[in-house]
Amino acid sequence: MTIALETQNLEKTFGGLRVTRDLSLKIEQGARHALIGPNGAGKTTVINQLTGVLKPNSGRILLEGQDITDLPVHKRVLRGLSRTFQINQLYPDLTPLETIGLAVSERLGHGGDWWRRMGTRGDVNGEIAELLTRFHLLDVMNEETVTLPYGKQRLLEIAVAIAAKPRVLLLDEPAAGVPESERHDILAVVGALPRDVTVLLIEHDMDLVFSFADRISVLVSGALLTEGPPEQVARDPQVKAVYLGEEAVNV
Amino acid sequence: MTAILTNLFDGVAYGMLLFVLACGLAVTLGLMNFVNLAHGAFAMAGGYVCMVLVNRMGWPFFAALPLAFVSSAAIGIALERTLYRHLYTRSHLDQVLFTIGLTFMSVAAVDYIQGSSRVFINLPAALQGQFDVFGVGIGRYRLMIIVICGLLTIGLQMVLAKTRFGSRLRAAVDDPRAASGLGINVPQVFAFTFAFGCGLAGLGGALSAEILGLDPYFPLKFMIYFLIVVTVGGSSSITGPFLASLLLGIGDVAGKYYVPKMGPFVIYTMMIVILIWRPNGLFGRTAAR
Amino acid sequence: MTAASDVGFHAQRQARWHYGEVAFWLMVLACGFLFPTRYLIMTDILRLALFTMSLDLILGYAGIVSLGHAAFFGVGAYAAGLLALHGIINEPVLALIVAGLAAMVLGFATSFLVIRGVDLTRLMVTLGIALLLEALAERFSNITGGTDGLQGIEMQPIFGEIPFDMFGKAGFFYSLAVLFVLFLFARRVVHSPFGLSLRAIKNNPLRAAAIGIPVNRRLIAIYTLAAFYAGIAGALFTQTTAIASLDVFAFERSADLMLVLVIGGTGYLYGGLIGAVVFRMLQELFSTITPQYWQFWIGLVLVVIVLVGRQRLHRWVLYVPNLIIRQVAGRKAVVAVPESDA
Amino acid sequence: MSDLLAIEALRAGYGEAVVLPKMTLSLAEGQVLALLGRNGTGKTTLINSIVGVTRRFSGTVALAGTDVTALRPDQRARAGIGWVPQERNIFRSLTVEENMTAVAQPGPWTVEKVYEMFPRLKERRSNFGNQLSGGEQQMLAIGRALTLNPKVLLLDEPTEGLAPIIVEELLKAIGTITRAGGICSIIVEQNAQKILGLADRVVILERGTIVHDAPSAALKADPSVLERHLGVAGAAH
Amino acid sequence: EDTVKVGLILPMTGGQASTGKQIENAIKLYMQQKGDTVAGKKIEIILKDDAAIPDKTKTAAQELIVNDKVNFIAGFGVTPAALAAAPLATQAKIPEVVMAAGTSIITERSPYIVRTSFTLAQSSTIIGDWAVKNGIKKVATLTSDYAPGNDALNFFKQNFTAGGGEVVEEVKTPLQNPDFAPFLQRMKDAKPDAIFVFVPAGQGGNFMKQYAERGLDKAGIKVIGPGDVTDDDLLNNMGDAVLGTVTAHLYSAAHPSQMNKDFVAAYKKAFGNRPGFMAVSGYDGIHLIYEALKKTNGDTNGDKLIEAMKGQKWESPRGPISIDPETRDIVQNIYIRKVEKVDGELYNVEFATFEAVKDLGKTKK
Ligand SMILES: Nc1ncnc2c1ncn2[C@@H]1O[C@H](COP(=O)(O)OP(=O)(O)OP(=O)(O)O)[C@@H](O)[C@H]1O
Ligand SMILES: Nc1ncnc2c1ncn2[C@@H]1O[C@H](COP(=O)(O)OP(=O)(O)OP(=O)(O)O)[C@@H](O)[C@H]1O
Ligand SMILES: [Mg+2]
Ligand SMILES: [Mg+2]
Repeated sequence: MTIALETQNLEKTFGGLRVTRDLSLKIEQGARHALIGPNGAGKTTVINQLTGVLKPNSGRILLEGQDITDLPVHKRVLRGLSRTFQINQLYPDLTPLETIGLAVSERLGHGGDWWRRMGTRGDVNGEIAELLTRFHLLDVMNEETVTLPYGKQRLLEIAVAIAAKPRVLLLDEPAAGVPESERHDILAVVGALPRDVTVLLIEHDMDLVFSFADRISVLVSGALLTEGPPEQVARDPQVKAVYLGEEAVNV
Repeated sequence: MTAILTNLFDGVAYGMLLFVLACGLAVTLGLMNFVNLAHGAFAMAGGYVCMVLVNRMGWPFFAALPLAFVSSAAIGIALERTLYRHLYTRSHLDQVLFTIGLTFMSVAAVDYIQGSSRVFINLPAALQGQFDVFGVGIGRYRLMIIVICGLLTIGLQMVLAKTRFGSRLRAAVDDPRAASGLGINVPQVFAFTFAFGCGLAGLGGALSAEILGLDPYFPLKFMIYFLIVVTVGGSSSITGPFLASLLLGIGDVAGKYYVPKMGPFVIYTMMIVILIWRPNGLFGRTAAR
Repeated sequence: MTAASDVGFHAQRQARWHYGEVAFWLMVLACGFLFPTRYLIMTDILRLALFTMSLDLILGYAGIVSLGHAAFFGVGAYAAGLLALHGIINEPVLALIVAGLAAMVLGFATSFLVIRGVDLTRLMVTLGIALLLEALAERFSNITGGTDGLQGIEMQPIFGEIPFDMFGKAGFFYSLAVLFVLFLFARRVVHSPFGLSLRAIKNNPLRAAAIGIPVNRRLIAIYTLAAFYAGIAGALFTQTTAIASLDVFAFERSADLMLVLVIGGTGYLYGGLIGAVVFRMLQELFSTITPQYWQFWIGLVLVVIVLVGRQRLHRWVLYVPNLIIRQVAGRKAVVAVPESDA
Repeated sequence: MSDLLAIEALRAGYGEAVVLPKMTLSLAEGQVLALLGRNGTGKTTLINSIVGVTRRFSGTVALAGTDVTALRPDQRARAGIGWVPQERNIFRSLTVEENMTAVAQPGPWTVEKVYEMFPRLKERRSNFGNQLSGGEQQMLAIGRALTLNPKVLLLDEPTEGLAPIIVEELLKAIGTITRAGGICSIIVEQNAQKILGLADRVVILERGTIVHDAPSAALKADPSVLERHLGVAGAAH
Repeated sequence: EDTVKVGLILPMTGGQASTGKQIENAIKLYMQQKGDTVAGKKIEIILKDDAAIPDKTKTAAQELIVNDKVNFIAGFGVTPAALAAAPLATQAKIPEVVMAAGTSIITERSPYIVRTSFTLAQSSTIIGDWAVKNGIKKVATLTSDYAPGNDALNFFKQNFTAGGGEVVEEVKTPLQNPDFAPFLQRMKDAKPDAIFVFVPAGQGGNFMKQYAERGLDKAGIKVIGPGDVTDDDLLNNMGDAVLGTVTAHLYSAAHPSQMNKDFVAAYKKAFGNRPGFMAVSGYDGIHLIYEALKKTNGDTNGDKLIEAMKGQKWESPRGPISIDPETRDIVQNIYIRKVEKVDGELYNVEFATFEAVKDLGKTKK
C-alpha cells in the first residue's frame, strides 16, 4: 500500500506549550482514518499544519511522497490536499453557486482568468451543477451564504472541500452542529467518495467514528498514544481512561 | 551630552503630548473598536473651553484643566446617548463617514463661534520658561505634561488591567450580545468608556494648546498623529500607545535636531517600518480581530 | 444537462447588462449636451468617479482599505505633467497611459507592504506612503516645482486633432471616454473568476486559501491594477486642468475619496460614480450658499446619511426609477444597489 | 409559587419572524429538563428568549416568582440566569480567567471550583479566548455560566465537541449541581440518548411548539416517541 | 448691464482660512464705507472658497468667468492659486487682482495680473540690510520649507551676507510642523546674535511661545524677520516674550496715520479684532478696482482696466502706495518695527521707514 500522507517528527509549540510532540503519522492511500483524542490534544493543530495554516517548528510533511512542508496553503490544495474547518469558514456574501464555482475554477486553473466571465465555461458549469445537486444545494444556490440554515452551511462547507477534487481530504468535526438524524447523511456523502481518496477524520461522536473509520489514531497531549483498527482502540484501557470513558462503545 | 539629554527630555515631553492626545482614541478605537475620527473635535472642545475660561473669564489654569476634561466628557456622553450608540454595530466605513461628518461640523462651528485665528491659553508664570538641571534645560510646561501623562498612564493601566471594568469592556466589545446575556450592562459600559475617552481628549486638547496652538482645524490637522500613535502602539492596551508615543516623540525630536532636512520623513518612515515589522502594532495582540 | 445550463445562466446573472445601467450611461452622456456651461464641474466629477472606482476595486472587491490612494493619483498627475511640460510625450492619450503605468509600477512596488496586516495597519501604511511621497515631491522641488507645483503645462491636442478648450468641452468628453473604457474593463474584470476570487478573499481569506486561491498574488494584482486606474485619474486631472501641485498627494484627497465611495456604496462599481456626483453637487451647493461654513452642512449630510442608513437611502432614491421602469418595461426591481462593505 | 422558572404564553422571534408562537413552560427547583427537537425548531430561540436576547412580542418570563419580562438581558443575568450559548461566544480578547472573572457573581461557584471541574482550563488560564481548542471553548462557556452562580442554568448543546469522557463527567456534574438545590437546568441536546439518563423531564419542540412533554423515564420506556419526533431510533446504533 | 462683478476667490476653509476671512472682511468694510456703486455701476462680489488648493482655484475662476461673467477675479491666498488662475485671466482678458500671495514671479505670469499685497523680497531684503547696519553679525535662520519660506531666506541671505553678516545655522522646518522644540534647540546651540524667522501666518504664535519657553530671549538672541511672524492678527496673544522682536513689514496696526487709526477702529468695530496685513491688502485691492472703474468711467474692458490700474497712487492705511506701471506690482514703504506694549496691548511699533520699495525680486533680475 502507498502512503498518501505522512508526518515525520512534527513539532509545534505555542509559546512554551508543546502542542504537537514528535508526531509521526502515516496514512495509507484510500484509508478512512480517524484522529481522536481529548480536548486540546492538538488535533486541529495537526490539521492546520498539514494544510499550511500553521508552520511546524520542525519536522516534515509528505504528501504522496513529496515534501510539502514549506508550500503555501493554496499550493497544497492544488496538489490534492483539501479540508473542512471545525467552525464553518465560508463566504458570507457569496452564494453557494459562486462559492463552489470558485473552487472548481481554481482547481481547473481558471481562477486567475480575469477576462472570461463566470459561467461561460461548460465544463465548470457542469461540475458545479453536479456538486450542488449532490449536496442538496441546488434550490438555494442563489442565496447568500449568511442567510442559509446551519445545516445547509455545513453541507456547503463539505461541498467546497470536495469541489477541490482532493486525493486527501481532512475533515475536522464535520458533524458538529448537525443533528443526529443528518449526521450519517454527511458521512454517507464522504463515504461515497472514490475508494482511492484518502480521508482523515476528526470527530468526538464515537458512533460516527466507529461506523466510519477503518483505522484510528489517538492523540494525547500532542503525541501519538496508540494507533490501530477500531476494535483494538476501543478496547484499549489507556484510551478508555483518557478519552472514551467507561460507557461501552458499540463497534 | 547635555544636548542629548535636552533632546531626550523634549522628545519625551513631545511623546507624552502625543500620548495624552491619542490615549482617548486608544480607548475608543483600541478598546471599543469604534473608529472615532471625531476624536480631535473633542480635544478641540476641551482646548477651547479651557481657553475661554482662562483667557476670557480669568480662571486659573489648573482649575480650568479639569473642566476641559469634564466638558468634553459631557459633550461625549450627550452625543453617545443620542447618536454614537446607534453606530457601534455598524461597519467601520459607516463609522468613518459619521465621525468625519461630525468633525466637519465641529470645525465649521468653532470657526463660526471663535473665528479662524489661532489662539493660545495664557499660562501662569510658574509654568513658563525653563530651569536648568546640570546644564540640561527643562521646560516647566513640558515637565508638567510629563508628570500628568505619567500619572494618567499609571491610572489607566491600573483601571484596565487590575479592575474588572477593563475586562468587562473588552467582553462587551468582543461580543455585545453574549456579554449582555451574561450580565454586563453593555450600553452603560460603552457610554462610560466613551465619555472617558472624550474627557481624555479634552484634557489633551487643553494641554496641547500651548505647544500646538488651537484653531478650528485642529481636529483635521492632528488626526493623522492620533492614528499613528494608536496604530503603531497596537490597539489592545494602553501601554502600547504609550510606548509608541514615546518612541515617536523621541524619534521625531532627535531626527529634527540632528538631521533637520529629514524632518517630515522621520515619523512616517518610523511608522511604516514598524507596521511592516509588526502589522498589529508594537503591542498588538496576536490574531487579527 | 439542464442543471448545468441553469448554473451557467445564474452565474452570469450579475455580469449581464441591466437596462438601468444603459440608462445611466446615456444619462451621463446626455449631461454633456444638456449643461454646456458646467463642463468643468462635470469633468471634475468624472475624474473623481474614476479615482473612486479605483478605490472600489481594492476596497469594495478585495477589502483592502486605503487612506493613501492619492499616492497613485499624484504620481499619475506629476507624470502626465512632466511628460507634457518637457515635451517628452505630447500626445495626451499616450501620455495618459504612460502616466498610468508609472503609478502602476509604484502600486506594484508598494503592494507588498500593504497586503500584510489588518485594516488599521493598511490604512496607516498607505497613508504613510502617500505622505512620504508628498514630502519627497516637496523636497525635489527642482523636478516638481515644490509648493508652487508644475508651472506652464500646456496640453497638445488629443490625437493631434482635438485641442483642449477653455470651457472644458474637450476635456469633458475626453474624460468621459476614458472613464467609460476603464469602466468596461473593470466591469469585465470583476465578473471574471478573478474578480469573484477577490470577493472570496475579502469575505474569508482563510477559506480562500483553502480552496487553492493564491491570496497574496491576487491582492497584489488588484492593487496594482487599482494603482493604474488611480494614476490615470491623476493624469486626467493634470491634462484637463494643466495643474500639478503638491496637494495631489494630500491626505484630504484620499479622505474625500473614501467619503465619496462610502456615500456611493462599495462593491458594485457604480458607487464611485454616484458618490462623486452626490458629493460634488453637495459641495458645490453648500459652498455657493456659504463659502465659509459649507463644511458644516456637508458634515451634517454625512451624519444624516449614516444615521438614516445608506441602504434605506438607496432604496428611497431608487424607488421612483424602479417604479417607472417597472411600469414601462414590466420587469421586477431593475436597479438594485448591492451593499457589501468591509 | 414553587416554580423557579415560569414562561407564560411567550411569543418571540427575530425581527418580524415569530419562531415561538406561544410558549408556556415552567420548571421547578432541582429539575433537569432536556430540550430536544430537530434543527431549526426553536430550541435555541427558546433559550435565548429566556436570556432576553430575542425579540419578544408578548408573554412573560418569571424567575423565582418575580416577573423579569421587563428586564434587560444583563439584569436578568444578574437576577440568576446562567447561559451557555450554542456558539459558545467566548470573549476572544480576554484570557480564560478573565472570561470568567468579567461576569462572575458571588456565590459557591468560583473560578477555582471551575478549574477543579475542568483542569484543562486551569492549564490554559492565560490563553486568550481565540487561542483555545473547540472543546476548551465549550468548557469555558460552561464554566463561565457557572461563575454567574445562576438559579437557572441554560445549556445550549453543551456536549458538542467534547470528548466522551468529559461529556460523561459534565452531565454527572450538572445533575449533582442541579439537585444540590436552589437551581434548575435546561439542556438542549441533539443526541437524546446521551441525556435521557440525566434528565428528569423531556420536552420536544416542533416548529416552536411543544409537541411532547413527559418524564424521561416514560421516553426510555417508549422509544417510538423519539422515533416519531426526532426521526431517530431511541436505541443506540 | 449696470453691475460690475468681482469674482473673489479666497481660502475660506482649511489652514489658510484666516487669510481669506481678513480679506473678505476688509472688502466688506470698504464697500460699507464707500458704497457699492462706482461710476454708475453697482459692484457685486461673488465669493468662492478654494481652500488654497490650486485646482479648485482654477475651477472656481473658470466658472466665474464662463458662467458668472465676472469682470475681475481677485483674492488668491497662496502663490499656486494665483498662478493657476493666471492663464485664464490672459485668455479671458480680465484683470486678476492678487490680494495675498507674495511670490515675485506672479505678476510676470500674465499681463492682466496686478498685486496689492507685497512680495517677500520686499521685506526680507530690507531686514537683511537693517540687520547688518544694526550690529547683528551672526544670524541663524529658521524658515518654513516651501517656496515663500525659501524666497524669504534667499533674499535675506543675499543682502545680509553682502553687507558682511554671517549665517551660522540654517534650518528649514516642515510646513506642517507642530513642535519647534528641536529646531529652536539647534538655534540656541548655535549662539547667534539673532534668528531670522519666516513661518506661515498662524504658526508665528507657536514659534514665539516656544522661543520664549526655551529662554532664547534671555540668552540675548533676538528675533528678526519679515513681519509674518508677528502678524497683528495674533500678536496680542503671544505673551511678553515677543517684546523687542524686530521685523520689516508693510503694515502695522499701529501705523501712526489718521487714516490707519480710522481703519483699525472701523475694522475692530465691525469684526471684533485687529486687522492684519492681509486685511489691508484686501482693502487696497478693492480700492484699486474702484479707482480703475472710476478712471475708465465704468468701462469694463479688461485692457482698459489694467491700463487704468497701472501707475495708480494712493494713500492706504499702511502709508503711501502705488502700482508700478511696468510690473503691475505694488510699490510701498517697508517699515522696521519693534514689538512694544502700547496701552497694555502688544503692537509692532514702526521706527524706521524704507520708502517706495519695489519688488526687489524682479528688479534685480
Ligand atoms: N494560538 C494559540 N496560542 C496558544 N495556544 C494555542 C493556540 N491555539 C491552540 N492552542 C492550544 O493548543 C492546544 C491544542 O489545540 P487544538 O485546537 O489543536 O486541540 P484539538 O485537539 O483540536 O481539541 P478539540 O477537540 O477541543 O477541538 C489547546 O490546548 C489550545 O489551547
Ligand atoms: N437571528 C435570526 N434571525 C432570524 N431568524 C432566525 C435567527 N436565528 C434563528 N432563526 C430562525 O429561527 C428558527 C429557529 O432557530 P433555532 O436556532 O432556535 O433552532 P434550533 O432548534 O436551536 O436549531 P439547531 O438544532 O440547529 O440549533 C429557524 O427557522 C431559524 O432559521
Ligand atoms: Mg479541534
Ligand atoms: Mg440551536
